[in-house]
Amino acid sequence: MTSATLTKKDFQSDQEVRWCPGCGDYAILAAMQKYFAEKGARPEKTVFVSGIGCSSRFPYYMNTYGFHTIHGRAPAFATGIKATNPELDVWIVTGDGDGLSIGGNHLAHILRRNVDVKILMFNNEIYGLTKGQYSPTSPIGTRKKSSPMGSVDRPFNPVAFAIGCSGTFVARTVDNDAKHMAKTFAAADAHKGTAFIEILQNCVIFNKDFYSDTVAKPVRADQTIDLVPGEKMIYGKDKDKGLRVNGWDIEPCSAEEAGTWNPSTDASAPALLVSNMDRNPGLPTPLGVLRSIDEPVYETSVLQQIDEAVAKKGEGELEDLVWSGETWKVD
Amino acid sequence: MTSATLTKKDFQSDQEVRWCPGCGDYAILAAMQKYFAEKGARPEKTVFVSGIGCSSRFPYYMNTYGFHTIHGRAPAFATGIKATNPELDVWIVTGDGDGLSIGGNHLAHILRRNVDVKILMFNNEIYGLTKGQYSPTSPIGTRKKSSPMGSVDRPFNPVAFAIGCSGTFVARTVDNDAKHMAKTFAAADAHKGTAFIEILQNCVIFNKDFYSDTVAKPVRADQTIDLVPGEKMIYGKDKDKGLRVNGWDIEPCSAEEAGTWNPSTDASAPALLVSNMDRNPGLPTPLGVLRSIDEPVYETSVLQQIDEAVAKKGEGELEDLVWSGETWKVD
Amino acid sequence: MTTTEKPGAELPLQQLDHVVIRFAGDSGDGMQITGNQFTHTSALVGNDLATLPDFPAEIRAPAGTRPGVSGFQLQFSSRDVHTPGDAPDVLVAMNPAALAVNIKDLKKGGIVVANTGNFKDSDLRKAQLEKNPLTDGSLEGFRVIEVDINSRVAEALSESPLSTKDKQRCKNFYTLGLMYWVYSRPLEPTMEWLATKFKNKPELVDANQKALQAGFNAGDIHELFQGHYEVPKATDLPTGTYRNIMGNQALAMGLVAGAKLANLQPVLGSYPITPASTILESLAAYKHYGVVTIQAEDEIAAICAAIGASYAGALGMTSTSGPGMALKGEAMGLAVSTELPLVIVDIQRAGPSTGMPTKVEQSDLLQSIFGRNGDTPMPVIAVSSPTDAFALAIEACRIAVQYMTPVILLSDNFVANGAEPWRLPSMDDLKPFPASFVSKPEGHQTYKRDARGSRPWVKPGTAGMEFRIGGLEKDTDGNISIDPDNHRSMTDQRHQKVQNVADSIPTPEVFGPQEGDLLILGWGSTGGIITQGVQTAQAQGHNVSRIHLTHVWPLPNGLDEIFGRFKAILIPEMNMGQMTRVMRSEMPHHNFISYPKVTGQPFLTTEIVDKIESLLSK
Amino acid sequence: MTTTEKPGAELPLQQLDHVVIRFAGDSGDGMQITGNQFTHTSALVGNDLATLPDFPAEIRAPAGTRPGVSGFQLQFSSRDVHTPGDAPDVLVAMNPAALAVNIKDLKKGGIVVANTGNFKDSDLRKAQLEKNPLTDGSLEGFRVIEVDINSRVAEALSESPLSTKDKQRCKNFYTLGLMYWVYSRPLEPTMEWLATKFKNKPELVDANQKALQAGFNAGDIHELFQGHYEVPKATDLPTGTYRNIMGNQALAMGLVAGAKLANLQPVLGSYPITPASTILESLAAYKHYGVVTIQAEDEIAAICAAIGASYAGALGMTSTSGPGMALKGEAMGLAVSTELPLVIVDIQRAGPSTGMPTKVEQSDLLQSIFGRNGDTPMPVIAVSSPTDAFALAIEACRIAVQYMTPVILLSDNFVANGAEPWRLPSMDDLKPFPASFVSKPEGHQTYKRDARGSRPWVKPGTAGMEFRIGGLEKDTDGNISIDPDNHRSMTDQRHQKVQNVADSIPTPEVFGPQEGDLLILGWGSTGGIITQGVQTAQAQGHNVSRIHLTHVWPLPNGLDEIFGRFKAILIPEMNMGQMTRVMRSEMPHHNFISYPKVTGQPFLTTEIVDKIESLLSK
Ligand SMILES: Cc1ncc(C[n+]2csc(CCOP(=O)(O)OP(=O)(O)O)c2C)c(N)n1
Ligand SMILES: Cc1ncc(C[n+]2csc(CCOP(=O)(O)OP(=O)(O)O)c2C)c(N)n1
Ligand code: SF4
Ligand code: SF4
Ligand SMILES: [Mg+2]
Ligand SMILES: [Mg+2]
Repeated sequence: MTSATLTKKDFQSDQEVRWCPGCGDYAILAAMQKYFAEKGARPEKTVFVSGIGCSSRFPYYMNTYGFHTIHGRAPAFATGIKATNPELDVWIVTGDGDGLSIGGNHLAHILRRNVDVKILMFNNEIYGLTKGQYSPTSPIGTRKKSSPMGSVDRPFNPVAFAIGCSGTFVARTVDNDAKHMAKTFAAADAHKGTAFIEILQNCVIFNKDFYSDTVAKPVRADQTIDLVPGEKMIYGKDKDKGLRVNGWDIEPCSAEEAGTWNPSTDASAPALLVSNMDRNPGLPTPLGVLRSIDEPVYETSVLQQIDEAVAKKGEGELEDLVWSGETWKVD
Repeated sequence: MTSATLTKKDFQSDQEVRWCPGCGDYAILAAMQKYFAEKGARPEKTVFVSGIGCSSRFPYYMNTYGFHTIHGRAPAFATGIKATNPELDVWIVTGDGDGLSIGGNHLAHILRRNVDVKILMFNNEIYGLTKGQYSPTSPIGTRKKSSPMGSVDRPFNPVAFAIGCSGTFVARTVDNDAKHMAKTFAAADAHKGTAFIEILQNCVIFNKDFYSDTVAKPVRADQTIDLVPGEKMIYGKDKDKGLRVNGWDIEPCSAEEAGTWNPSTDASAPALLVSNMDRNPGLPTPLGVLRSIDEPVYETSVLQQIDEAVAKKGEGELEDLVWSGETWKVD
Repeated sequence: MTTTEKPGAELPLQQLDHVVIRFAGDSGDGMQITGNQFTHTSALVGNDLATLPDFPAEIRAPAGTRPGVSGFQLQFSSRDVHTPGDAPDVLVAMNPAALAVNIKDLKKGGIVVANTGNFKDSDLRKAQLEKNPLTDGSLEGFRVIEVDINSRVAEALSESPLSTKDKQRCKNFYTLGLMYWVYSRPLEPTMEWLATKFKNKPELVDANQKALQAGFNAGDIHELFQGHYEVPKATDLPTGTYRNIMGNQALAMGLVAGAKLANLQPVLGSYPITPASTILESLAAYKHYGVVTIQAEDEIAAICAAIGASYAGALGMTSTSGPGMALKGEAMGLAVSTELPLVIVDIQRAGPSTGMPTKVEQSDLLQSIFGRNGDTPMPVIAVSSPTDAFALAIEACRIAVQYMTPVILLSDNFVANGAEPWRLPSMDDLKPFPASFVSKPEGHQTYKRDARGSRPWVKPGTAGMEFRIGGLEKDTDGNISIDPDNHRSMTDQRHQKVQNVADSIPTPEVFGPQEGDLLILGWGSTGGIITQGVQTAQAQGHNVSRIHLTHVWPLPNGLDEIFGRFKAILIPEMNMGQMTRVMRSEMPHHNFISYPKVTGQPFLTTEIVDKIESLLSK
Repeated sequence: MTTTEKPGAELPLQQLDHVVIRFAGDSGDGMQITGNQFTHTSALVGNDLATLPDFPAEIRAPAGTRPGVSGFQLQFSSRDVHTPGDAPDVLVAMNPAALAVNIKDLKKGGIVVANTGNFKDSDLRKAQLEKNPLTDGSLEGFRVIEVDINSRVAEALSESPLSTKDKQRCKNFYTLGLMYWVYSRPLEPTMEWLATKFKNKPELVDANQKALQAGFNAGDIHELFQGHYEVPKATDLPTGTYRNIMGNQALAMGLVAGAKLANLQPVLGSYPITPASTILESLAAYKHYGVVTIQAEDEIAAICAAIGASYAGALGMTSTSGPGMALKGEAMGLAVSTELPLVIVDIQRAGPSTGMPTKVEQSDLLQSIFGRNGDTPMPVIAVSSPTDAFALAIEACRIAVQYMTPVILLSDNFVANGAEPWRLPSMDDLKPFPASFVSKPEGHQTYKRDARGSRPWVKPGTAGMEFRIGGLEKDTDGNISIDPDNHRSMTDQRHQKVQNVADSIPTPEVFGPQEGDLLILGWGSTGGIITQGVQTAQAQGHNVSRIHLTHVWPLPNGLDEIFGRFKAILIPEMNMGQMTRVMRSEMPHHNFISYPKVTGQPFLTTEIVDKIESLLSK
């Protein structure tokens, strides 16, 4: 294979895309295909792994290798794939149900193990594929088919969850901002280890515009902040609002007084602090890179031990395997 | 039943205790039985629920109701029990394997739902019952039966995990300090909602004295800090060391300069900050109450909706159930 | 307002015994509403009927495409009806995609009603059709009625203040009106339904009613049809009050009723999955009946929460489909070992793995009976029709409570989404089976058995009865035991208890000759089709009988004797022969013939009839 | 140093054909080491043998208690041996608890060697004994040899620098020496083993060797025994090089060998569980063979990681026991649907639920064959003995790779922890079955089948072959399909592929008369006992034959014809009759008799013999 430059189109598979018209998934798919063309990815080196859900249909539409597995378990499959062939560029696509409901544990464990995969969680705060039950990210009081009087379960905050699992890279973006998605994909891609990206995604059928108060285009500039490592924490249409730390807390301030964002501190507390800003009326919803640290990568260590063992004991041969232990002869 | 005062002995079941001689579990059991007597608990109102593991044998030894279920699922059983009868005082006993390996997701979900149960996780950083494989809390490099060249999986920090799951009460104590255990049990008990307590526990057979550098008696005073809500963050044999916040960080200081501990701030970041202190050489291992906030309790809301529905529609009768919808007659 | 008095008096009126009609259109075309209205009206005029919606697999496929087609089939009849019918007599196709997807099922010589307004080139392209099927001769052999419904609706609503788009949304009522004319149905029920449905939007009431009436009038005026039909009211229906009900709806109501009859609170732990989610959703709306629904994080948590509920003294329940069942095996074992009541509902769909979630299969039978580690017996019962689901949900509760055991209640996609008229039971038909809790320590042992082999139930909270249970083997006192004889004895006792359930159920009836060459054995949702098929074959003079199994594990008593009276027993089932395997292993000395169908679609009556003919002619 | 030249020359020396000996003591008494040394030495003198350790269920129960008793049984023989023996001829009891727990198994007239040093009142209390069994007459009918091993060891080591406590830890070698004398074994192998084992602690080497020698000498000097015995070397053993091996160890080696023979990297995903954990542990030590072990967060993640590995081009494997198997069902379905190779190892233990984790049962058979949603066929093979585990692990890999299918490899507690001498295969015995990967797009289809019915395997990373797979039904190209005919066809193809495996395996041999009244059918670990039982019954003149099934699904070809030659087929199995059920459902016309045993313990040879006698005398 020559490494001829591929275009966005080269990453489109021959499968008809079957999401609902208007679904946010289309924008994410387009952004991803574009990003893959731009980064000069090789389709044959790439594997998209997913669970079950509308979001998890994603791999069918990428002209790369793809594995549409079972509900919630994509991280486990991906771990097996990476431990077998670390050369593969593995991307997991999951939903708030797939990844945080049935699959929460596998997500937690891949995050702590720091397997070198990129995880995209499409968070639409709903179970789309099963036609609209509330999900573990739906706010309390969500009235849907299975919660006619409103849901009573406190939701997870996906990024806070990932931070609690000692995730090494945690970010958030939104389906209506192609540029921000591209930038976030690139940052995740550059990270060596598990990169977790929450993508706020509009399910036009069952949870239309759930994000209208925060990341919807008309309000986005004033209601969110894009956290960029090493840059000042400034936001607002006119870039006139700032954030700074005060003791245990984060607080609004003027743009001039704004602190500098560092997602790579020793402790993960700052990441959690900003990730929980949504809960707080006066503060913006955080987008961008919330956490980014370097830690040993799981499959690298796995293979290193094999190399070490081979170096020490020699490559094991079938004959040595059988002819081991204390033996005796019968003649 | 009269509410005659019961003694510690009244909480001892007739079952022979079968942990290894010297196991830390004995001390926890004794502390619990003592605490139950002191708090004036009623055995018939109490249910101990557990999964599988050495730790999970606990319910057999308490003269209360007990359910030794299957591996990792105790929180799910407990949720069913509380949703049925919120009057029962439900305690979950789990291990680092039961609760964070196979059972991580159920633990995460009970924490976010805030079911009113008390969870004791005996963390011995090992799978005891299956004879000594490394666990999800074992540090990288742990050499055990299934990791002859050292484990390569980054561990979870149980309290950080609980905080990331937006747990409403998170604490830590240790099996070798009966007083501290009693105090921590009482604080958890007073909390309305899910209370998670990590108990560092010595597995004398497979992971003897893994905590010798931190919470072992000889070093405990200098290597740990007992975080008490509203009190100064002071520690050391001579109470001469302090901690205080500085920007995104926590740092050592003199006792005089020490800050005041507040586990009930709006954001959970301070809890995470202190929970990650172990990673940091100059800082003590945190014990005590790391997080404590008031949030709606799951089963309370569940039952409230039932009450509301009954108030609005009247108590559903079998007859109404069947004779509903659009009907017609055939004569 | 109404002109339904003498519908189409000028055109010939023909009497029919039964009709199968299928409405098909785009997901957005409102075909489910159309079908339901036709059903409702037909029920009111006294027909017996059965319905089956056919949803697209996608949530909303692009408009006009084949995957976006939504269908609704119903059979209405002047006699007792057991299935939504094999091949439709009439296909209403709102666009080319709907026509393309459904035409292969239409009866030879059947009627196609096509909305030509949607057969433009762009529509054909969306449906991936190169030629127009209305003109390319491919519909030869059918009677094609072309109506430009789009234009007709626009005309009819020219005075309406609605936007053009909103006017077009009344198309389905125009179509319904047209079909009402063809089958001589009254308009009133739908007129009333519209009035209530849109009571706050009078312009919508008006427009839709106008469209309905216009469609009805069109039959007459435009002489689209050479004649029209009447399906007289069924006279063999038992008297009583009826309502129309879908399978999962009936099943959910049955669970609430079952718990009531057991005098227990129903607590459902469930995780959404097609086609079981509607059980969770239905039960969530029954809060005023004291129903607790826990939407759990996965299927394992769901069943564990349900077991926890039963442990605490409620009636625990869980509902799922095949992949979810596969996850619950370990926890089912705990329920068997601890002997707690539990109802496990499995709405089967086509496998293996994710398979075809919206298609039907009965392939979880062996998983239900055997899919657990250890010797772990559990009763299994299977629903045959939407209304049967109510009765069997109660039966599952009865067995669970009386025998202190988990029970599996099998249903499937076909029953779950199908509907039929339900003759409402009177309160006297519903026999209570109240649970009893032990509160006296004297003579109590955790696993002491009663005459049924069932153990006593103690509710935590009861003073003096504190006990510990779990999944380790235990002795009669409930203490952990690894004694070899104890394990043998407990294994036997668990086995025997489940076998004892057979003593509480009737031997199933043989319909038709009581002995002979051929007996057709049905279980689950093949029941209705087998009934229809055997009745047809009998009418054609074939000597054939049928029997239906409600309890598939343990098998009812008396089967051996019954089977002995027949030379062969044919078992049609929507899997590779799972029930046949069970029967052979239980009663190897009988001649069971397997008749598998694994297309994701129910049997057709003709397939049963043909099979009978071929077997009897051998 | 050695005095083994003329062991106990003064006392009568009697020849025996075989001996069963059981060492029993406290967990801390070193009984496993004692047993292993006896085994090793016996193997070196040329006996055939089989062993079975019996670990306590608790990690460390309090010293001296019954739950704390640890045992090790071995049978050594001058002939081919198939089991560790029924009832021991000799019981070595290091304390009262060990005596109390084990005495019921001892052969009538058997020898008890009791360490009186541990029969103090406090010891009796710990063992919950009210009277001293050595004096209360309860041992009547046995030959009791009392030795105060504690004192004798103290005497023998009076000069040693070790602490009193450490000296007492040499008791097991004193005991071993004593038994070496009784059965005329050489001391050298153990002497050497001690020298290597403690090479950095010469004082331990010295003390243990002294204790061993003292025990040996005691036999003679103290005239404890009326005589001693010799079990001549087995002459019917095939020549070759041997080693002693445990079941799980052999199984792990077989998995590595199987992957090598397939030219694939072995990747194990596993979660610890008794009695399967030692497979994970063994494989973790084979890193220099390229083995990757992933200790997953649970059994589901374990199998999913293994499937992921196979997807990426390795040979995925997973190992567990019953409760873990119950959790893997859904993922197995995905492996069936995507048709990827996978080896699933189930070391069975007694169920249901957590059951009795340290006890044996074969009760996961039906779960293995049927425990998944949908029609989801999968080959199942079962290990009969520790050495068989090596061969069958390779066979599982072969089937998985050649048929692109998950394969279940069943073993159990009895095989897993048992040991026997293994005649090491030569490299020529191990036939390679290299996997091939497709890398050319021409003519390639994802589910195009070869003569075996197997599909091509593409390794991600291969340019131009990018494809998507998943658990939804698909067509031959791998595209999602809900077409009815396609589903029928794919279901048939999956079924047929698994059936095809039968063509690659030999028809099992019938041992004994080739026709007759009774055939005993064994599968899994009942194999050895059935062999021994049938040989015994044959020697007693009974006309009985036996057959052993290695492949339990699909069944090998030719069985029907074989069964037709026998009036009855008896199936002894450690469950409630699961294989009998399978056989009846497959071949209902034969006369299968179920012989279940569900005590958590293996069959005894006598139970087989008695059953044969009772059936043949009918
Ligand atoms: C074992 C199992 N349980 C349940 C389901 C049903 N199911 C499919 S997708 C889904 C939830 C999807 O939600 P999410 O991950 O948020 O995806 P979305 O459709 O919203 O993109 C569920 C419950 C399943 N396929 N398998
Ligand atoms: C489904 C299932 N998988 C695996 C096991 C085996 N198992 C029992 S306990 C355990 C781990 C226990 O570790 P932990 O929870 O830390 O308890 P500890 O023994 O250390 O107190 C495992 C893997 C099981 N019983 N069930
Ligand atoms: S249901 Fe929602 S998430 Fe799913 S495809 Fe439709 S719009 Fe998108
Ligand atoms: S193995 Fe460890 S945790 Fe288990 S009982 Fe023994 S000392 Fe305690
Ligand atoms: Mg979602
Ligand atoms: Mg542990």
